[in-house]
Amino acid sequence: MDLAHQAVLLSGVLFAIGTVGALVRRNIIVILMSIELMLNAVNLAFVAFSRIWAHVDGQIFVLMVIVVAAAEVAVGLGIVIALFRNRESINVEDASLLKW
Amino acid sequence: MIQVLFSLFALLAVIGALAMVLNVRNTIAAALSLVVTMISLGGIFVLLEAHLVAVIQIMVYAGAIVVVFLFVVMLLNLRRDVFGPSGQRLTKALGAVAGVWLVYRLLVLLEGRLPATQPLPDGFGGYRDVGMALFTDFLLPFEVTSLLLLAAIVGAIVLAKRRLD
Amino acid sequence: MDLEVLLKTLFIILVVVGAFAPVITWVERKQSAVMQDRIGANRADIAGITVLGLFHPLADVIKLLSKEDVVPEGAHRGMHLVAPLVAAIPAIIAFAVIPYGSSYRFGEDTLSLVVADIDWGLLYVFAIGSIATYGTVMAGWASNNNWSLLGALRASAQMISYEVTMGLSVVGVFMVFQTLRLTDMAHAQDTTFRLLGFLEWGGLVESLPAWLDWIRIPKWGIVLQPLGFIMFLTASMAENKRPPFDNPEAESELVAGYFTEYSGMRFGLFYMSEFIEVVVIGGLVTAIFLGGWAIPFVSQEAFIGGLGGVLGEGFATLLCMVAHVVSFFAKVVVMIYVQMLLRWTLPRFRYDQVMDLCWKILLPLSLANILVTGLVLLLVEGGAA
Amino acid sequence: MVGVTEETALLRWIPLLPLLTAAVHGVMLGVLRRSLPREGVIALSCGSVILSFVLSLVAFFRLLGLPEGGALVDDLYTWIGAGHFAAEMGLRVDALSAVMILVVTGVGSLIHVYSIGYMDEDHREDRGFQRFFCYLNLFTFSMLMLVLGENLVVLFLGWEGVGLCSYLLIGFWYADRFNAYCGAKAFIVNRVGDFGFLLGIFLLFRALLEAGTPTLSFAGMEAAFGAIAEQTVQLPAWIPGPSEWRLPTLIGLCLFIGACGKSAQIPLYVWLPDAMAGPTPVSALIHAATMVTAGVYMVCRMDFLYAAAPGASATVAWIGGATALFAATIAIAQTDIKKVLAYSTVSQLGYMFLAAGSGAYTAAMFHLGTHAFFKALLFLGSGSVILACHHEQDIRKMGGLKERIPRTERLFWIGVLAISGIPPLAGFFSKDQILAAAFASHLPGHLVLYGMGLFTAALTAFYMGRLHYLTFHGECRLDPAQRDHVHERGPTIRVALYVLAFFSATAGLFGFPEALGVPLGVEHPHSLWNFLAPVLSEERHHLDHATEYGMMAAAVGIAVGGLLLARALYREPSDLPARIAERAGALYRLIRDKYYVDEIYDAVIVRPLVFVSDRVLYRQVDAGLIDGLGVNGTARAVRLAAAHVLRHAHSGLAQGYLFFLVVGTLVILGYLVG
Repeated sequence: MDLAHQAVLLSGVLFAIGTVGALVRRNIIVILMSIELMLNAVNLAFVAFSRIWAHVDGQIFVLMVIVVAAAEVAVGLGIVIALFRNRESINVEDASLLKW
Repeated sequence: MIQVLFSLFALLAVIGALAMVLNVRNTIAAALSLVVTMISLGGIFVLLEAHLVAVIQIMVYAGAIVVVFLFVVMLLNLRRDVFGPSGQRLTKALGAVAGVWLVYRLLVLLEGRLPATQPLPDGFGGYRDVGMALFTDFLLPFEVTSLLLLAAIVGAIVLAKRRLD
Repeated sequence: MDLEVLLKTLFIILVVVGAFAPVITWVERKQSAVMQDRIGANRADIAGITVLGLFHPLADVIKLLSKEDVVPEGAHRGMHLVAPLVAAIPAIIAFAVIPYGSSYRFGEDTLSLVVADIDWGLLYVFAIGSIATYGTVMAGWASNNNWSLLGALRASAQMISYEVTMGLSVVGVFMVFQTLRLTDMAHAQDTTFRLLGFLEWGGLVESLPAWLDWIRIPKWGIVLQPLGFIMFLTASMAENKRPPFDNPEAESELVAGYFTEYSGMRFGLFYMSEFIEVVVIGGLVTAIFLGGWAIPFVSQEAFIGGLGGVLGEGFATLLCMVAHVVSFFAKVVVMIYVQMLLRWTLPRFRYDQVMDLCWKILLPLSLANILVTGLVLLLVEGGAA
Repeated sequence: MVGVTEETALLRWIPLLPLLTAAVHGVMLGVLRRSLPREGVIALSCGSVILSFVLSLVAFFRLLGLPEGGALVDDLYTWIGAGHFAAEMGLRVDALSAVMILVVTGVGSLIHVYSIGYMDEDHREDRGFQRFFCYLNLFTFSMLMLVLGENLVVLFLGWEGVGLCSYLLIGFWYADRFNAYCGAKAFIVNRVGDFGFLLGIFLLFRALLEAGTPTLSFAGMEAAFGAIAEQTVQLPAWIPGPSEWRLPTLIGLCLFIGACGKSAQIPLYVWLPDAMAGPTPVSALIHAATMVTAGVYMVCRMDFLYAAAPGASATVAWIGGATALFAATIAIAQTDIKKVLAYSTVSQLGYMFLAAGSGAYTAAMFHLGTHAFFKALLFLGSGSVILACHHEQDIRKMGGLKERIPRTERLFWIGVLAISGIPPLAGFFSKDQILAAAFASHLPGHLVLYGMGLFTAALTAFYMGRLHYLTFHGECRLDPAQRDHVHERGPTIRVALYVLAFFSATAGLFGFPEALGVPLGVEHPHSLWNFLAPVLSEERHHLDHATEYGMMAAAVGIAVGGLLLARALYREPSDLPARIAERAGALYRLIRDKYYVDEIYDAVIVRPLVFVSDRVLYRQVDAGLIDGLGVNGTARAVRLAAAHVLRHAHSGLAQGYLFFLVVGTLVILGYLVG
């Protein structure tokens, strides 16, 4: 079973781990990190398929995903800071109020 | 040789990911284990002939994104991650089940359905190759993502700034 | 093959870690003494012999090794222990891609004096540099201490910021040399070009008189990208968190910043890694901007071709190799000296000044540099570059 | 409409220029909320209209250059395309529309110029000046589209456009509720007509579609019309009247309903007198010269249809004749200077329909043209009078203005003579030909029609004379305060008057009748006829010259008689008219109050309608059913559902949502994997 195929499976595993993390952890920062993990899994899948098809487009998509991830982190952490400023907490369940 | 390296990196990646998710005491440690995952993924990318992407992966994810995470954790001075996983047993259990099931389905799905790997053109995945594609076929997405970044920067500033005046 | 790599690696480690770093510590002291009109380090002696205090590095090593290695109360032990390694290792392995000599043919097989000659060498350096951040961050966080934490905060912010400008400031060089492979860069710089060629290109004169062709200058990065050179040097020094950019360890504010809680050899590792990075920076700048191993006005072919007739091919090549290595390290020494000079000349910036310098001056400048370079390349179409 | 056609991009600019300026004004007023300086407005609006007049002239001469029956066409793009139906956005200039665009842009630009002076006070009040010219340009555009359209749909576009503009302009001084009301009235009455018009179009298209030639372009229709000329349609039983109809008749009638609306014929004329609430230039341009003649134009345009539908033609003629007489009688007793002119317009339009109905399309077009000139002249004259008297419109309060505004008086008098049909002024020729046509036509009771026409001519002369004498002669009845300030207004006003007066005097020569021309040694003197003949499917009546002379003599004599009578009654102030009114008693009151038509409509149609729509449609159906049950009911249902069910899903816990997300993903994935 060649490398790329293993990579696809690995990406599946990582994605699942990220999903579980995002589902069960309450620390917003960790949740964000789990989402990053999921994105990374996706990147891995992209790269693996680009290897399988010997086509570079997949890697372009990885770059796009990375950009999106960077943006997401910037905004997400901005929100975290704002939240912490108001709630003194980064527990996602303290942010369950739908209005301020 | 390559197979060995791959297995090693894969192992590291999974371990790092698990450590990140399961570490309920120390956010910094979680972030650092995420870094492990990132770097080993970078290694895997190299093994998959995606050199540029590998470097970018390490530079951006390991070098910037996770550092920002650490930065925020330190800024908020969260000594200890005082709360464990979600108190809602249901969510937790379902989440775990969902994850396992997802993996299982994926394995079933992929098992023997992936096409054979094509032979590579030389220079594949190098910065020339990728750059050429990025700035010709994908120019518009590229520009659009730049806009996205700009928006994100502004948003982050607006959110994190104490007073807007 | 593997043996060759091993030897090269050993050579580098010996030269950099074994020779340069200790000497630099000595140089630093000596130079500060000179600049501050003191006598400086001259006490360490073996049987009364003090060779300008050259024994001090030795003394330091012994002292550091023999000191107790303290892990403070409430610290995160594992991280605290690992941090110095994380800081030091990238600094060393960054050297893997820096060529300290050209590639030489001895009969059948060729020897190229670089550990890992990878296509994306410069990117590799940046990647490694970005990882180096973690050492400081871990250290600052792990040692349960507010000064350390603040130091780590500053360090992480500063390093991330300067990462960006450092990368952008060399893009111009990529564009000029059309490569990211450091060996290719060095080769590309192993020539000269006519100083007044632009007249011809500009159509000001039909063709230059032959005697003017002799007015040539080496085609080095510093000549083609002067602004890039300055910015890269600045950014990399800031990356290295050494004065005048040493806010993360500002003695007057944060005791010793992120390694306040360190002692013994772990402190030594931080200390070492800084000096190693000084060397790395020197090597990088040399390879990118100062023609690497190239000897001005005497290209490799000229050298071997010239001496080959007299001494025989093989010996000439050997000689050439030695000369190249020497010229490389000579340039590195110069760059190290320049850094020292700056380090002892300039006062420490305020933290906000550091950030302003990065985001408000260097970043726009580097972008402008890229733009101008691109325009010139379009105009000249590789004529002058 | 057979003959060579020449493709030219020139035409599109004729309507486009006014549209563009209108758009500029619209943007300025609606978006930027600031108005151009007065000079800018003038330059833009008048400039554009005058320019398109020049372009029309160019088009006209290029048309003359073409062989007989030729046409200029300009196909822009397919405006509507649906199944078999396709409406080209196409313009076409043949002889007929050439006459129209000349009238529209010519008179139009004159009135634009006139308005500069007339609307002078408005340019400081809420950007009224620019607003006025915006509407005016928009109207010019719509009118041009109406006459240039190469198919019924484009014509209908213009048709609606002019209706809208007339509404806007009647209610221009909307601050006064009455004006706004009048505008609304005009609009609604027109809607009634338009409904019939649309029905006509639909019927026509359906028939043509069944005939296998789905088109609405005039050329195409005329070509294909023969196929459906003999068809009959079966009306559903619940419609009163015979259920078996000849198709052309039915279509003709439907279209004519629309014409009645636009051109103020019985029974839909009621809006036109009220339309006088608008500024006088508007009354001159829209409600005398151009828009109200759209119906006539349309009938002439569809001549092939009416030629094939004698029943419809007869209706047209009779309604025209009846309207002419009816309106003339009302005009006798009106005291508002503009009302008199309004009713006279209605009756003149009646003349045109009388001509068109009796198959004399040329005569109709001819009268349309001449009427445009002298009626515009009269309106603008009255406008200058009104200005002079500071917006006093009641002729009983005027009088003796001759000394104070002599120029206006003289020009106005020309208009009066022209409309009364005193040779050699324009009105004489056109009216004479209409009467001749009515006399010679084969319609049932055409002699009666002729008589009505003749009598109307007498009435026309009489009330116009009455109007003139009451206004300008006798001693001044204005209150002393105003009396001294009466004076002529600026040059822009006078210029327009002079030009119009000139044409009112001379336009008749375009239609110089054979009977007079041949003796003078002119072969085919009737230039308009020669021009239009190839376009219009009109068979020429041939009366021997003797009868024609006789009729002319009768017409002139009766006109002079009317004028003299008016002179006798109203030149010098006397109580004679009052006594006559006394004697006439009920009859007088009847015509003074316009036969109570408005009141009757109000009682029979308006009130029941209002009642039903308010009590039933609004309160029950709309408020109760649609709003109550439909809108609020839905909202309430959703709210209940949300409050009791969805609330639990909306926990605010991000991870809860994420959980649903994942579950959804898994479901889809499971489905895909199978």
